[in-house]
Formats: sequence, structure tokens, C-alpha cells
Amino acid sequence: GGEKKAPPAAQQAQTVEINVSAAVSLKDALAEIQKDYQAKNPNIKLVYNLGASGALQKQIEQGAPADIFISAAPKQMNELEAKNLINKGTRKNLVENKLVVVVPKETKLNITKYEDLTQDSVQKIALGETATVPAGQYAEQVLQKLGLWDKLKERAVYAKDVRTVLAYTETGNVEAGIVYKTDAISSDKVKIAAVAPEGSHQPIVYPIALTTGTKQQEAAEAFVEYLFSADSKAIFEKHGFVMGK
Amino acid sequence: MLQVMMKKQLADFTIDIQFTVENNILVLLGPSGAGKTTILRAIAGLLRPDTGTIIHNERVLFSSTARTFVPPQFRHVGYMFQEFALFPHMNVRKNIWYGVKQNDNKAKELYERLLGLLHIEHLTTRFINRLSGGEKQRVALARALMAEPAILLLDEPLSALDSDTRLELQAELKKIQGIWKIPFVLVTHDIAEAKALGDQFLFLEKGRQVARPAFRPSEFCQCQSIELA
Amino acid sequence: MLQVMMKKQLADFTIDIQFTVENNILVLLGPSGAGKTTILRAIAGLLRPDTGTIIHNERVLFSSTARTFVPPQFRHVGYMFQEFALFPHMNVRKNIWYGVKQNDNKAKELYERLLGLLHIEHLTTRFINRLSGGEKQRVALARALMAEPAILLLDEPLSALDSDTRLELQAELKKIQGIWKIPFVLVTHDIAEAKALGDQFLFLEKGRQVARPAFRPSEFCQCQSIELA
Amino acid sequence: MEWQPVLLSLKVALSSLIFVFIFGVAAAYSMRSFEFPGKSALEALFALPLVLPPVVTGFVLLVLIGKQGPIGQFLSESLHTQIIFTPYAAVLAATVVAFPLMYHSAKAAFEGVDSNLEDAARTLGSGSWRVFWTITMPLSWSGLVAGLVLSFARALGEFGATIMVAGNIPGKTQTIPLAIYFAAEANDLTLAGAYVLMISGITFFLIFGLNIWSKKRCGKSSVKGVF
Amino acid sequence: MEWQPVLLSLKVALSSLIFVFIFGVAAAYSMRSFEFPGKSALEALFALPLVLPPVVTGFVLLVLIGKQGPIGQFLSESLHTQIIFTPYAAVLAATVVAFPLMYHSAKAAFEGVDSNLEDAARTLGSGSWRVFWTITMPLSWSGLVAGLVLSFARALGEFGATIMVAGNIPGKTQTIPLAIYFAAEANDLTLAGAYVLMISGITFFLIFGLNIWSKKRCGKSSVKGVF
Ligand SMILES: Nc1ncnc2c1ncn2[C@@H]1O[C@H](COP(=O)(O)OP(=O)(O)OP(=O)(O)O)[C@@H](O)[C@H]1O
Ligand SMILES: Nc1ncnc2c1ncn2[C@@H]1O[C@H](COP(=O)(O)OP(=O)(O)OP(=O)(O)O)[C@@H](O)[C@H]1O
Ligand SMILES: [Mg+2]
Ligand SMILES: [Mg+2]
Repeated sequence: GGEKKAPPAAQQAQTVEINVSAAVSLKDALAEIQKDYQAKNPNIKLVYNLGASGALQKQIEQGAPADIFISAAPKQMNELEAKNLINKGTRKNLVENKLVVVVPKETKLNITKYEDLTQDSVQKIALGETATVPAGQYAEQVLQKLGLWDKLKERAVYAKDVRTVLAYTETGNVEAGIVYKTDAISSDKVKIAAVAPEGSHQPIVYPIALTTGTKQQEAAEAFVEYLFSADSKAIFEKHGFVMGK
Repeated sequence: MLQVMMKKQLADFTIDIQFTVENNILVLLGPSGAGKTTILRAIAGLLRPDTGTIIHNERVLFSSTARTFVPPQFRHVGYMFQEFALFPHMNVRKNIWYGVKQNDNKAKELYERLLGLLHIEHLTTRFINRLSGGEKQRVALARALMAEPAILLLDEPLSALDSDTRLELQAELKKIQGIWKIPFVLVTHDIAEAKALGDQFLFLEKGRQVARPAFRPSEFCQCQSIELA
Repeated sequence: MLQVMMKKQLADFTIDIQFTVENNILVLLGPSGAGKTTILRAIAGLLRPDTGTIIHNERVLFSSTARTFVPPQFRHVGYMFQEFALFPHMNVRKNIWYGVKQNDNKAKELYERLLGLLHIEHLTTRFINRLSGGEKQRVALARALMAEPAILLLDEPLSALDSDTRLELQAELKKIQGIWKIPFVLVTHDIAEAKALGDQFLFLEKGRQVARPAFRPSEFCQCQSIELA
Repeated sequence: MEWQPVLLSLKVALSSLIFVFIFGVAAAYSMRSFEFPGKSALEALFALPLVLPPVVTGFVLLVLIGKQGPIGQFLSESLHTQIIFTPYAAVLAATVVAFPLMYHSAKAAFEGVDSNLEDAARTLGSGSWRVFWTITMPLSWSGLVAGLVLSFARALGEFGATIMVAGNIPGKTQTIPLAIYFAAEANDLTLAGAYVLMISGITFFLIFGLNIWSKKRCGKSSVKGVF
Repeated sequence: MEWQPVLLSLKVALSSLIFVFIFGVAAAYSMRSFEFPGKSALEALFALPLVLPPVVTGFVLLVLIGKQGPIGQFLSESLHTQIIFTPYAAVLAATVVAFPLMYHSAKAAFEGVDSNLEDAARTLGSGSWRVFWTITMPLSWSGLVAGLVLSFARALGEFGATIMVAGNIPGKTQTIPLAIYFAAEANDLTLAGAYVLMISGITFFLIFGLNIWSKKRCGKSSVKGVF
């Protein structure tokens, strides 16, 4: 794109603002990183816009200011890439997540693996909408891989986001729900009953990339680099993420 | 027979009145703001006197000591409001029929008779906002009469009518009272009308009965030699 | 001088009238529904005649041929509505002052004078819904007079008042007209009042002028020997 | 595009409209007639569903009608049924979110009714019930219609609370807004657009119909006369 | 809990209320006075923001005020500014979604005004403008207040369209509903609950204040008399 460079004099004197559009599930981790990074780079100001990946994608498509995009799934990133709105060369996978089965904390059911979901006492299972919510897509993959999909399809309640899956589970309206590990950790009314076997789904990655519309190319690159540093890694892992390769 | 004994504190003075209406016509007279409408409202049950009793044929409609208050809908009072209070969302016919309990032949006859008497036959499908002032007044009168009440309260019922119609209706009201034999309480400012209709008179001033009104003779003299240019 | 020539189709008949009011009082008489209010509304600019002209001192207020229509707010007409049309969200004082253009000493004097004349001094802070019928009528009259109009239209201005006040106000209206020297058009059903006030008379029946009214003598006779029981 | 969400939406919106009308009008009328302590608090409570994000309303409803919730337990124990994840839950959600619109419109409408006319009806022998139906209601009609329009529109467009308590079970609880949301999320903007057109069409239809009908009504009884 | 979202929400809701009031009342009043072809269609359009899921409204606004959108281009070319991702966008979103509530309430309120009183004011020398301010507005006050309550509540609770055009930028464009969403998404239900209490508190406060105020007002000019 034909971006206008700000005059160099102004660039040095003023603090640089970096707009980061990021999936809302990264909130806590990113907030901690923001504190550290701004302390180290006083002339940088990080501005987060946190939301659902799909909404963020639409905003970027309409020319909303964003220098960096962190999506909760590759799909949104792919679509922006196809429209040439992100800088292909800068795309990497930031963190990974795991898919787990959660049950209400006081449940009387004995569920320790995905196969246990076929018990008759499990009347309803909440998962994300398989067409739109990434967690739902991954859940479908796992269940199909394990040969449980046809049996469980009838019991599924599709939620519009992971938060709703958790709400259903927390309030005991479903016997089990399938969510990300990071979400499961953050709720104290559910417990993790089972983790999806390695390889039963595509890796759950959070891709990151610079947008083509960025006016802060260098500063943004520096920040992305910092996100991959050991300091950041510790923070991400504290919140249940696994660092991407 | 209607017995009224009531006190009611108003903004500027207190109504303190006591009267009995046999089954005939009582005319309430008095200057504007004397409390005439307030008395009618109390009889109709639309406001509670502070103290007193209102008794109709042995039936206690209101009593402050016995804490009786019969709500307006059970008083069988036909009340024609000074400002008509016609229902703007109904046509004339519906307005007139609103208070009728039994839609029988008797009611139909009375309806036809009233329409003729009041010269409102041509207005039955009109809505209220498309009537002239006098037409509204006649419709309001018809509505109060159609309810076949046990007490009839008329607040300046003929004030907006021309003198011909007025005289005609005075005679009719008198006749109707003769047939129904119920107490009428009527407010008017027209002395001739009071004279023509009233069996009893009550002069009111600032809420109290006054023995004899201070009528100025002028108003009676003037009429004698009418000759319009 | 006010010249009116108008035709207007109504539900039941057509108003077809022509008259001139010099700077004096024209009394409109006629049975209920004859079109009196309609004529006043046309002069005030609240309805358009089908055809005709309305001219006030050479100024064309309405003309169907020249397609002139001066909106009501520019006609300087004081119009007292038959049903008062007082503003319920204002107190009496605010209602009366509403039409005053210049809040000067002259207006204040007139205001004080009208309050006294109409016996409404004690009501100035009252809201309209807490007035009696006659009190409303007097406030409406005060409001129309306060606007110091160039034409005054009064639709049954005294109908709800007791005869004493009525006579008093008739005299006052006559006096005011004498001072202002503007055309008054006044509707009344009271022959005595018409006689007392009118310089000219116009008898209306079904929208047309009738030469001489068919007054029944009865109404005049009755007054002579008033003696109330 | 499928017709099922359209039909379901209409059914849900119309059913909830009935409840909203009954409860909204009843509440507004009672609030007009009675004074009691805590009245303002109750009024504020009535406005809450409007101010709370629908998802929160949905969450509260979920807790109430869910398996462990008081209403949910009552239903399952006494009637052996549950409304969560059924179209009934969608009706409930739409009713709750649309209620404030009807309530406040009706309240304002009733305040405008001339109490003299109600008094007149009473002297003509009408009890409170008849006075309400024959006088108060018709005279506040334009305000009530505004409330109905707003409520219907709100019920038709209800999304956040509905998806929480009714779930999104295609063919069973998917209303138009849910269909729009999922089509949009799936980046099927054509489908989403089709549903948007559909729901807009219904609105147009409704308001057109209403205007024509009320013009007919006014022809008969216009408050402004014809001059 | 932070105070910034609370302050921002109040600012956004109050600013949008001003616009909503002006546009809503102006639209309702013009629609009352003029007849023109396509009037019903325009009315239906005015109801749309209520029926469309806020996300759709948000998307439409996004397209309009985005870089390539007609409004966005105009703003950036002539004023060298953009409102997307700023609190102004939040005000815009709140205004658009609350508008139908004000419009329909005002319309019903104006219909209830006795045109005789307006006529009377006109004969007393008032032009349309003064008639409107001194007669029509005060007489339709209870309906207008209902519209204001509904609009304010709706603006305060606005979420879907806001997050689309204003983004969810903590400290800059995060209103209470966004903070609730954000806290809930991050599973911090205590924080979400705190914000819910906050927004409910504001509503209570508003309605309490309004009731007390209108009682005072009625003391002076009650339509029902005191008897
Ligand atoms: N708004 C209206 N729409 C249609 N017709 C009306 C309207 N107002 C009055 N009319 C009719 O027009 C005729 C004249 O009415 P108008 O009000 O001028 O009578 P009026 O002479 O003032 O009578 P009154 O002495 O009873 O007040 C009557 O037949 C009446 O029914
Ligand atoms: N709603 C009200 N609230 C308070 N005071 C009122 C109310 N209505 C009337 N009043 C006052 O009570 C007194 C009596 O009023 P009422 O209406 O009974 O008079 P009235 O005799 O019928 O007069 P009119 O002949 O003018 O109709 C008056 O001083 C009036 O100002
Ligand atoms: Mg009276
Ligand atoms: Mg008249």
C-alpha cells in the first residue's frame, strides 16, 4: 500500500502508538506483557483492541487502524491474507492451546476421557458452533477422529462462543462441555475431565502478523519479536498456553 | 328521596351544606365557583366529602362515620358533566348507549325518542370532535338520560342551546321527571329556566346556602321590551 | 372594518354568508349547529373557506382567487374558544399572558384591570384543571383580551356565568369596545345579551343569513313576573 | 436461505408479544393506580432488561430456568419438563427483553388519558374492568401501538439472551438473528444479507400495515377534524 | 473495577441522548406534519435499528464510516480525521440504535396532543416554533420522558454495534457493556458482576431521580386534580 511516512522529527519526539487487534482470550497474558514492554520502552504505547477474531477481521477489512493482528485461529488470518491485508512474510504462530472436556465441579459423573461422553447419563454436551467457533471446529475434529461424532451429535448444544459453553457447564445445564484449556483454567466452577489426545485435531494455534496498512512497521516488528522472547513465554505459559514452534 | 349533608374543604372556602330532594327537581343556583359542581360530584361518587352522609331512599351512598362509600358505578346516578366528558373515540350512538344496561325494546324506544327530542337524529354516526358545542351538549344530555338513573344530576344542561330549543327541552325535562319520579338536581344560571323547572331552589354562595339571593331587578326588566335592530 | 364573504361545505349544509363589521359589535345568533363557530374559525384562520375573501382594514387575510391565506399567528385576532382551549400545563397567570407581545406597563395595567373585572385575582397561580367551569370561561376571556387584538371573536363568552357577573361583564365588554374601536364578533344564545351588546345582528340558520328570526314571544314574557319559591 | 428460522422468528416474536402486551399493560396500569413503597425500585427493575447487555439478561435467565435454577427445578419437578434449549426459552427471552418497551410506552400512554372520561364511564355504571377496556385502552391506543411496534421489533431482533437460553439448535431454536449471526461468522455474507433483507422485509410489512390500518381508523375518528 | 468505563459509558450515553432527542423529536414532529409518498417506508427504516441484530447495524456503520466508506472518506479527506475506533463512533452507534425508541415514543406522544390548544396558541400570535416549544412539547412530556428513559437505557446498554465500530480498546473506547463482555470472556465473573451492578445502579438512580422529579412537577400541575 502507499503508506505515508510520518516526518522523522515527529517520530522521535512523540511516543509511538501500536494498535494490536487481538483475540480476547489473550487478554490477561497481553495485559501483563503490556506492562513489562511499556516499562522497557517508554516511547511505545500499546493499544489493544480485543474482540472475537471474526469481528476483528471485519474491522481490518474496513480499514480500521491495526498494526498487528493476533487471531485465535488460522481461518481469519487466511482470509485476510487472501485479501492481501496482512504482511505474509511476518506471519507466525504465536501460541498453542489444548482442547479439553470440562465438567461442573460438583458433578457425580465419572468422566476421564472423551469416550466417557457416550454414557447415557450425559444428556447434553456444549460445544462451539462447528461452522464458526474455532473451538467447535476442533471439537468436531476430535470427536470424529475418535469415532464419537455420530453418537454425540444428537446431544450437542452449539454455543456462539467458548464463554457460553463455560456458562452452560458452570450452571449444570449440560453435563460436559468442550473448551480450550486456557478457558478451563480460568474458571473455578468447572474442572478439566479430559484432554484431547495428541494429534486428534489440527494444532490450535494463534497466528500473528503485521497488517499491510501499518504505519509503524519497525516498532510493530520489534514488539512481535518481544512476544516471542523468553519473558513473554513465561507469561503465556502461566496462563495455560503453549509457545508455538 | 335524596338526603345530602356534607362538608368539604376547598382551596378558598369550605362547602358546608345540607338539603333533601324529594322526588322532584332541585335547582342549584349561585355564582361561579360557589361549589355547585363539587356538590354534584360528591353525589355522583366522584369525590369524597370530608364529613357527612349522602342517602338515597334509605340506601347510604356515603357516610363518613360508618365509613361507607359506594363507588360511582353502583350509585345509579345519571350525571351530565358541565364539560360533557363525551367519549372522543366513539360515535354519538355509542356514546348515548354506553350506560344502557339492558338493550331491550324499552331502551330502543327511549333512544329514538331522545334523538327526536334533542334533534340529533342526523348525528348518530358522527364522532364527537366533529360536533358543534350545542350538539355536544345535547348528546351529553341524551347519554345521561339513557342510563335510566335513579338520581339525575344535570350541570348546566342547556347553557349552549338557543332559546327555542331550550324552552322545548325544559318542558321535556319536566315531563320526564313527572314520569320517572326520581330526584333531579339541576344547576343553571338562567333565572327563567330555574323558575320553569324547579320545584325547590337552593342558593349557594361560597359553599353555603344563602336564604335569599340578591337578584338585581335589572335582568328581569330588560327582557320586557326586546326589539332587535 | 372586517369584511367576510365565504362559502364552506359542511357535513349537512353549506355555509354561504357575507357580512361587514364596522368597528363595532356584531352579534351572531342562530340555533345550535348553524355554523357560528365555523365562521369564527374561518376569520381566525383556523380553517380555510372553500371560496371567498376575508378582508380586515384593506388587508386581505384570505382570498380564494388570489390564493392568499394569512396564517392565524399573523392575523392579530383575539379568539375566545367556545370550549376555552386553555393550556392545562400552565397556571392561570401564564395562560393570560401567553399572547402578550410586549411585557410593558400598559400590559401590566390591563392585566390587573382584567383580573379585577373578572374576579379572578385569587386564581392566578391555579392550574386550569382546578378551576370551575365559570372560572375557566373568565380566564379564557382574559386571555383573548390580553392579546390586544385587532379583531375580537367571542364564542359564547358569558354562557357559564351567573346573571350578576354576566351583566357586569356585558357592560365592560361594551366599554372596552368603545375604547379599542375594533370589530367584535360575538356569539350568544341569550337575546337579552344580544340586545345589550350588539350594534349589528346576524341571524344564521343552516349556514345562511335569515332576514328575521322566528322568535317565540314566550321567552320574553316569562321574565316579567319572576318570583322564586 | 431456509424458511424455518423465519417462521420460528415470527412465532417466537408473536407469542412473546402476547405476553409482553399483557404483562406490560397490566404492570403499567397497576403502577398508575397504586402507590406503594418501593414503587420506583420496581420501575427501575422493569427498565433493567433494556440496559443490561442481552447476554447478561440471558445469563440471569439461564441461572433461573436452568436445571439447578429455582424455576427450572420447579418445572422439572412438578411438570416433568424443561424449557431450556427449547423455543419456549426463546419466547421467554424475547418477552423479558421487550417488556420494558411496552411497560414504559403504556405508562406514558395511560398518563395522557383524561380522568374525567373515566369518571364519566364510572357514573354510567362501568366497573374498573369495563372502564379500562372501553375507555382507558382505546384512548391510549397510539401509545400502546408504539409500545407494540417497539416490542415486536425488539422481540424479532432479540439475539443475545435468546442464544444463551435457547441455544442454537438449527431447525429447532434458530431464529433469524441467530441465523444472521452464524452466517456472518461463517463469512457467508450472501446468506447473512438474505436474512437481513428478510427481517427488514417483515419490519416494513408490519409498519406499512399498521400505518394503513391506523389511517383507516383515523378516517373514522380523527382527533383533528377534517377542516 | 475501573471507573473509566463507567465515566465513558455515561458520557457516551448522555451525548447520544442529545442527538437521539433532537433527531427523534424532529423526525416525529415532521412526520406528524407532512404527508408524502414513501412516508411509511421511511418510518419502517426508522424502526430497523431496533429489529436488526446490533452486530448488523454495527457492520453497516462500519462500512459507512470505514476508510472506504462514504462517510469515512469524507471525514478523512475534508477534516483529516477518522471516527472509527474512537468514542465518537460509540456515540454514533448508541445514537443509531436508540433512535427508534425516541422516534416512536415521540410520535405517539405528539398524536395525543389536542390540536385545539395548538390552534389557540396560534391565534395568540405564536409561530410554529413557539407553538412547538410552549404547547406541543410540554403537553407530550410524559411520552417524551418515556422515550428518553428507553433511549438512555438502550444507549447505556449498547454493545453489539459499539464493539464493531468503536472497538474494545481498554481506557479509550471501553464502555461498561464492553467491559462486562471483556471480563466475562476472560472468565472474570466477579469483575463482570461488579460492572453489571454498576450499570444497574445507574439505571436505578436515573429512574428514581426521574420519579421524584416528576412527582414534584405533578404536585404543581397534576392532570387529575386533588379530590
Ligand atoms: N370538526 C367538524 N367536522 C365536521 N363537521 C363539523 C365539525 N365541527 C362542526 N361541524 C358541523 O358543522 C356545523 C356547524 O357547526 P358549528 O360548530 O359552526 O355550529 P355552531 O353554530 O357553533 O353551533 P353551537 O351553537 O352548537 O356551537 C354543524 O352541523 C356541525 O355538526
Ligand atoms: N379540581 C379542583 N381542585 C381544586 N379546587 C377546585 C377544583 N375544581 C374546582 N375547584 C374550586 O372549588 C370551588 C368550587 O368549584 P365548583 O366547580 O364546584 O364551582 P361551580 O359552582 O360549579 O362554579 P361554575 O358555575 O363556575 O361551574 C371553586 O373555588 C374552584 O376554584
Ligand atoms: Mg360548575
Ligand atoms: Mg359553536
